[in-house]
Amino acid sequence: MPVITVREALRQALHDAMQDERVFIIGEDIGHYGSTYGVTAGFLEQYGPERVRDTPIAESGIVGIAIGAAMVGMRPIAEIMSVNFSLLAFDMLFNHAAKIYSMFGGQITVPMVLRTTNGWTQLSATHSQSFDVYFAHMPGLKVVAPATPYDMKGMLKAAIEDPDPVVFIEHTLMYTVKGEVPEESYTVPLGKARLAREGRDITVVTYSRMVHLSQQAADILARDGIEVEIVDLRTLRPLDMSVAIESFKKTNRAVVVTEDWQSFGTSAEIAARLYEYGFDYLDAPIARVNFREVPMPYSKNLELQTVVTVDRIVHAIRKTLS
Amino acid sequence: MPVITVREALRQALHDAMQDERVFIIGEDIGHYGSTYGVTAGFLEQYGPERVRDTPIAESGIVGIAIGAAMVGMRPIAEIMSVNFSLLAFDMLFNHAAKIYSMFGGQITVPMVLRTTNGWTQLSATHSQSFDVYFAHMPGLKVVAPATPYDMKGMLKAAIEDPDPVVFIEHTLMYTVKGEVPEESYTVPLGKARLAREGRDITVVTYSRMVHLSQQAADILARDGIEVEIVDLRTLRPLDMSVAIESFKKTNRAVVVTEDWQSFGTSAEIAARLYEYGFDYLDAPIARVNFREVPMPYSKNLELQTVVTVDRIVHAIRKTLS
Amino acid sequence: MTQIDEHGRNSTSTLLNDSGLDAATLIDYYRQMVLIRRFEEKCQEMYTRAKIGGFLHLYIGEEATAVGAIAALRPDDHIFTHYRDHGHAIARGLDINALMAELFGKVTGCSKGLGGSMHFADASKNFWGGYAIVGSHLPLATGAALGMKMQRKDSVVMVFFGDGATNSGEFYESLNFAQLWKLPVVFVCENNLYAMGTPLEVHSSVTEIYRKACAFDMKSERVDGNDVLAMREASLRAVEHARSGKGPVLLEAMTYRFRGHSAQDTQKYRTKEDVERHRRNDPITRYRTLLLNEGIATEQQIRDIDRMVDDQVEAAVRFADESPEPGHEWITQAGVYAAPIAVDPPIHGE
Amino acid sequence: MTQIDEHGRNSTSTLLNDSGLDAATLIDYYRQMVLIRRFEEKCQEMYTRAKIGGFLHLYIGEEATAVGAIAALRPDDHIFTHYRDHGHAIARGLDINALMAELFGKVTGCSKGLGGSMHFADASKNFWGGYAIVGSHLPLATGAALGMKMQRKDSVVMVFFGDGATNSGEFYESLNFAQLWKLPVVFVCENNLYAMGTPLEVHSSVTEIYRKACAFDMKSERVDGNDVLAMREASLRAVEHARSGKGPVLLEAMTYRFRGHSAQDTQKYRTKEDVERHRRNDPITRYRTLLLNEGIATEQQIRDIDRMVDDQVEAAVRFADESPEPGHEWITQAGVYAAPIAVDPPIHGE
Ligand SMILES: Cc1ncc(C[n+]2csc(CCOP(=O)(O)OP(=O)(O)O)c2C)c(N)n1
Ligand SMILES: Cc1ncc(C[n+]2csc(CCOP(=O)(O)OP(=O)(O)O)c2C)c(N)n1
Ligand SMILES: [Mg+2]
Ligand SMILES: [Mg+2]
Repeated sequence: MPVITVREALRQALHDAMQDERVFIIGEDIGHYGSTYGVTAGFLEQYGPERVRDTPIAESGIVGIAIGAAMVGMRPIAEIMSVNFSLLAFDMLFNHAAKIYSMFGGQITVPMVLRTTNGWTQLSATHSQSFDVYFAHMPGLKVVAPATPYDMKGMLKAAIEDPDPVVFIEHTLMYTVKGEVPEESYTVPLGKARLAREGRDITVVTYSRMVHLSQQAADILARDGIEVEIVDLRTLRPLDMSVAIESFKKTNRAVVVTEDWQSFGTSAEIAARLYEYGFDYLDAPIARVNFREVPMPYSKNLELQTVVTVDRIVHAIRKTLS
Repeated sequence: MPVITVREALRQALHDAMQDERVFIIGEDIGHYGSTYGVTAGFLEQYGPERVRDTPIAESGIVGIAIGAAMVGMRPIAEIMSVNFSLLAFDMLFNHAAKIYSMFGGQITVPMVLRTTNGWTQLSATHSQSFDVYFAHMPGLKVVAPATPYDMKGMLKAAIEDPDPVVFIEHTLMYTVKGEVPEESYTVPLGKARLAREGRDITVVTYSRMVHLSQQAADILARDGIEVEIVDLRTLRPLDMSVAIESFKKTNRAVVVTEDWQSFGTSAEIAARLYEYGFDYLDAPIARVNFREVPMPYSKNLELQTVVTVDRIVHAIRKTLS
Repeated sequence: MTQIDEHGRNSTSTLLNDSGLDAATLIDYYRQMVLIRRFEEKCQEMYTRAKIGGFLHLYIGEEATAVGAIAALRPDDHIFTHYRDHGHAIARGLDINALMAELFGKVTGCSKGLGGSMHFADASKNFWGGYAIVGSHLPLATGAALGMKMQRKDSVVMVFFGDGATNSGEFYESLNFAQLWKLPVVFVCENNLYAMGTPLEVHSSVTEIYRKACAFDMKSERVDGNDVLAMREASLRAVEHARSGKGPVLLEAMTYRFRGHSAQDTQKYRTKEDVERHRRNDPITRYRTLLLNEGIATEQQIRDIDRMVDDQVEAAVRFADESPEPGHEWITQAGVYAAPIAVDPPIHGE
Repeated sequence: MTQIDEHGRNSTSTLLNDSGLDAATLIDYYRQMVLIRRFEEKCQEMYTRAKIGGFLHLYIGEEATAVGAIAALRPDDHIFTHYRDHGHAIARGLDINALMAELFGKVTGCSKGLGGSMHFADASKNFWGGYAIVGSHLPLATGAALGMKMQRKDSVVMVFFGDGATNSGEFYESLNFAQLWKLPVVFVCENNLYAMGTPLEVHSSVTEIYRKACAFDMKSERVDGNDVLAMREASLRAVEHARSGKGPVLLEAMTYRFRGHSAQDTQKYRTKEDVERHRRNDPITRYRTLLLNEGIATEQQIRDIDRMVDDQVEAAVRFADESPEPGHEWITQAGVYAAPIAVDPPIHGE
């Protein structure tokens, strides 16, 4: 199977989706500029300005237009350049995209996808956030955050085909991550967690970029004979805890790793569920590894002390095992 | 001590605050209309249009203006009529109010208060939400949600005097709740939970309106000799778990009651913390009582099946005890 | 006796000749306006009797705007509106049984009882719903117009909102997108002089709302929204402009609501006299007088319509009352998603 | 030899007479522009050498806009700007050592190394910061202007933003508030013809940005942003208008950025020739020629300034390099709140 990057996997899914005439892409600097993270580079030239729509800087407008177009039969893929700007579209996403199906008694669907990206690299406080928990809390949305090129391609395709609004969360530090991806079109179903690594000593429950860091941590621990099992949740809403709970019943210990602030972040729900459903199997408190709870500092050293590192994951695992 | 309503308590705090010339109130329909929930009724007449500023319907503008005015020495109290509209101001609140102090290295403060209100009463999907978890997740904000008239008055005053941005969460169904309130000016410190009821069998951890429903549930259970201890968190950020953990160490069982959706809601963090710090004292899984995870339906019966009721709290407590 | 020609035109009526409409159509506008009025008077009654809950925003006084504007649309055109949506729904021909049932929270409601007063919708009539976040349905309408354009259809989208909505960021973002991309959308601002209790001049730096279009080089027009025929004609011009690919139009309909903002409103912000003065410009009275003076309708016809409408509204109440409530499935994931995904353990409450 | 009179004016220079400025001041504008240019050229170099991280948005080509506009301000006036903020900070007289240190992420930086390139601030100079969410600092500036008005001060607020920002909802919301409340704020749009890689005509239905003010009956003007003196004069008019209580002004400064949007930009969206053509209108070259032609500065003076600026920039790099990094306390609650509240157990990571 060809080995390609996350970026290339996403591009394949988008090219594939563009075969459907109802699909179009809308967002800032996706066309003329050549795409901020390269995902839609060349699309304007290939599909033309009608289906690859560069927009004004107006996030509310972009997402609102995608919703309206979806309601009347289109399949828009809206891109919010970085998740930090999505706050400007929260009203559209939460009060409209998430509500229209149920509020009108099921007569209208909103088959749109919102692609956006988490990430940080000395971008300071307003450009380094994760709002995963905000999306994940909202009934009416489906929220996915895959980790591998294979899942990126298959889940983006599934998201585009889904009749409900899907928030598709990427990560700026993952576009160059590589993996095996079939050339042909396929979908990976939304809402199914997967076992990313087998092990018998402890369960790491995580998703998105943290899957890769957890793998590195597991590699390090393997040298000491510690077998880490890694569960990649893949979807945050609805949250499929079955794989994590199964694993936990075997290992009786868990660490939750998420790349956001701890208090009221995604790790809280994941941990709470593990406790609730794994109660009879608990051998130790479940550790959580997350951002330090501060706006991201610009200074490189402070930033590196704020984010999640392999070291911190290793440390949390060792502590939970001891 | 006089017994007054939450509404009256808030009014007293605001009148008190208006003695400071730097304080002004800004929001939609706070003046000419007479205030949606009556909190600022008569203020326009008393303090004039410069300090009681009716605004256009522009939530981003309202909150942004409050931030800017706070930066240059004013003490704005911004009102967002219902929390559902606050989504439109999330960029202002999260990317600016929460960031300005740290992002500029501590040289600028943002002493503003955002008053807003949760609630529901057949208002349907877009007018019946709680975004408590969204505010609580954000470093840089302080987030309070008091339950009693006493705390409402004292914490609003404390919030206004605080040099940091404070989100002050009220509840439409609490404005008529009564309690003892001293006439004179006082503050109740932010960030301190309180014991709302003593009991030895089980701990209910909750805040805002759910404190009152939990009291009712406790009254019912008391008839069967079940003693419920109730912890009112009062502040969500920073989250003071000390009182809840102390209580839990005594009772070994807990129910978390919050009026929002369960998945990735406020109850997740509260429960996770209880498990983490009360691990050695755990006798049973911690139950969570919350909204059903659906956009709020209009139909009265469906709405009543969606919200948290005294019955459901009673039921959860009994189950956790059994 | 008036003379009606073979096309239903009264050769002596300048109105018939000018409007190009036959008497039956002209009379039907009257019927629609009265139906809106009676329907809403009944709503108020049912609200007082707690048959209807939540917020209730009445359109009483503004009927000519909806009826005139929507008269300019074809069935394959599209409508988006705000929470004050009863008038638009009725003018679009939604079944009033289903509307009353919606208000009663019944499953026979146009939105299955899930939406209530603020969220009427009927996708089969391209009536895409009432929205309760001020200004925020404008991007949706703009997106639907983009959909029409991309599908090479010549349908237009009409979106209703208040004067207060024209200060929201979404209003401006939408106008820019619509004009930039020459989208077939007609923005109809119902300027009733108040945003809730905030007077126009307190909330908007420019009080002639139609002038706000200048920032986008967009065509715009102000029209007497209490004159159903003027409203229809301005709307026809706007719709024609949009349909022919020339781009969007902003229409400002001058009108007034006779009732409070919602059932909760104590109307401190205006005097009884203000309201009385405006009541003299009641769009229904005005139009009835016109129809009678022009000899287009007889007193008897008017009485017949009034009675018929009363009966219809009564029947709607009975229908709503007798209808069943929506079932429990509406508060499961199946009520939230077109394609629900089951997980195990399930999400809370299933 | 030019004749300089006792006020420092060259009686033969129409420039000196027209501008009402003395030679020293006129020459200082040159110095400021060159300082911005050299500072940023050095930034680029340091970015390539990984001394600077994150996003780096250079102002090169637009120097006359900041220098001319800020020349119209008093020290007690206020400035808000966007992420492309180096030029404004330097024109406002922020210490360039502190600016370079900020870029290096050092605690001696103007924002203690917490903000970086996009977030320069110096409250002591009423320079309230660079903001990186496009358009969203406009409400803040508007609020600061309200603060001035309520405090009965005659200070004005000046806020800088790009052409791209004028499509955001916040832009319009701010203009409405400012005009409605007659706030002392001058909105300065730096129209450099692109929002990132999106050309003006692709993102805005009206490409003469100053005309957007019409929707608010706001005074507005377009000016050559590459002419430092024209920029100063238009700004003086605007500031005077705002200061005298007549309300806000929208200024559109026509300019062009010679470099990419940020250090990451491959500039696919414009040709080298486009950029070359605009380079002929380099604000610094233009102004230097003017100073020389008018006999206000000599070649030697120019050379001296250039050398002094180079030295200053080198010194700033050394200062930044040698400065310590911010300490761990900046990532504790004490770095996040002016009045941190300790809880037990503490919040994560303390
Ligand atoms: C974003 C938002 N802010 C505030 C409200 C509360 N609210 C509901 S209607 C209304 C006034 C709207 O006035 P206008 O747009 O003139 O419409 P009208 O009610 O007069 O028809 C307000 C403030 C809301 N629903 N949404
Ligand atoms: C709300 C928001 N959307 C998108 C971005 C990404 N972004 C940063 S600068 C920029 C272009 C801004 O263009 P303009 O306002 O013309 O300013 P210029 O960079 O040309 O000075 C974009 C899209 C952002 N920072 N904020
Ligand atoms: Mg109105
Ligand atoms: Mg630009």
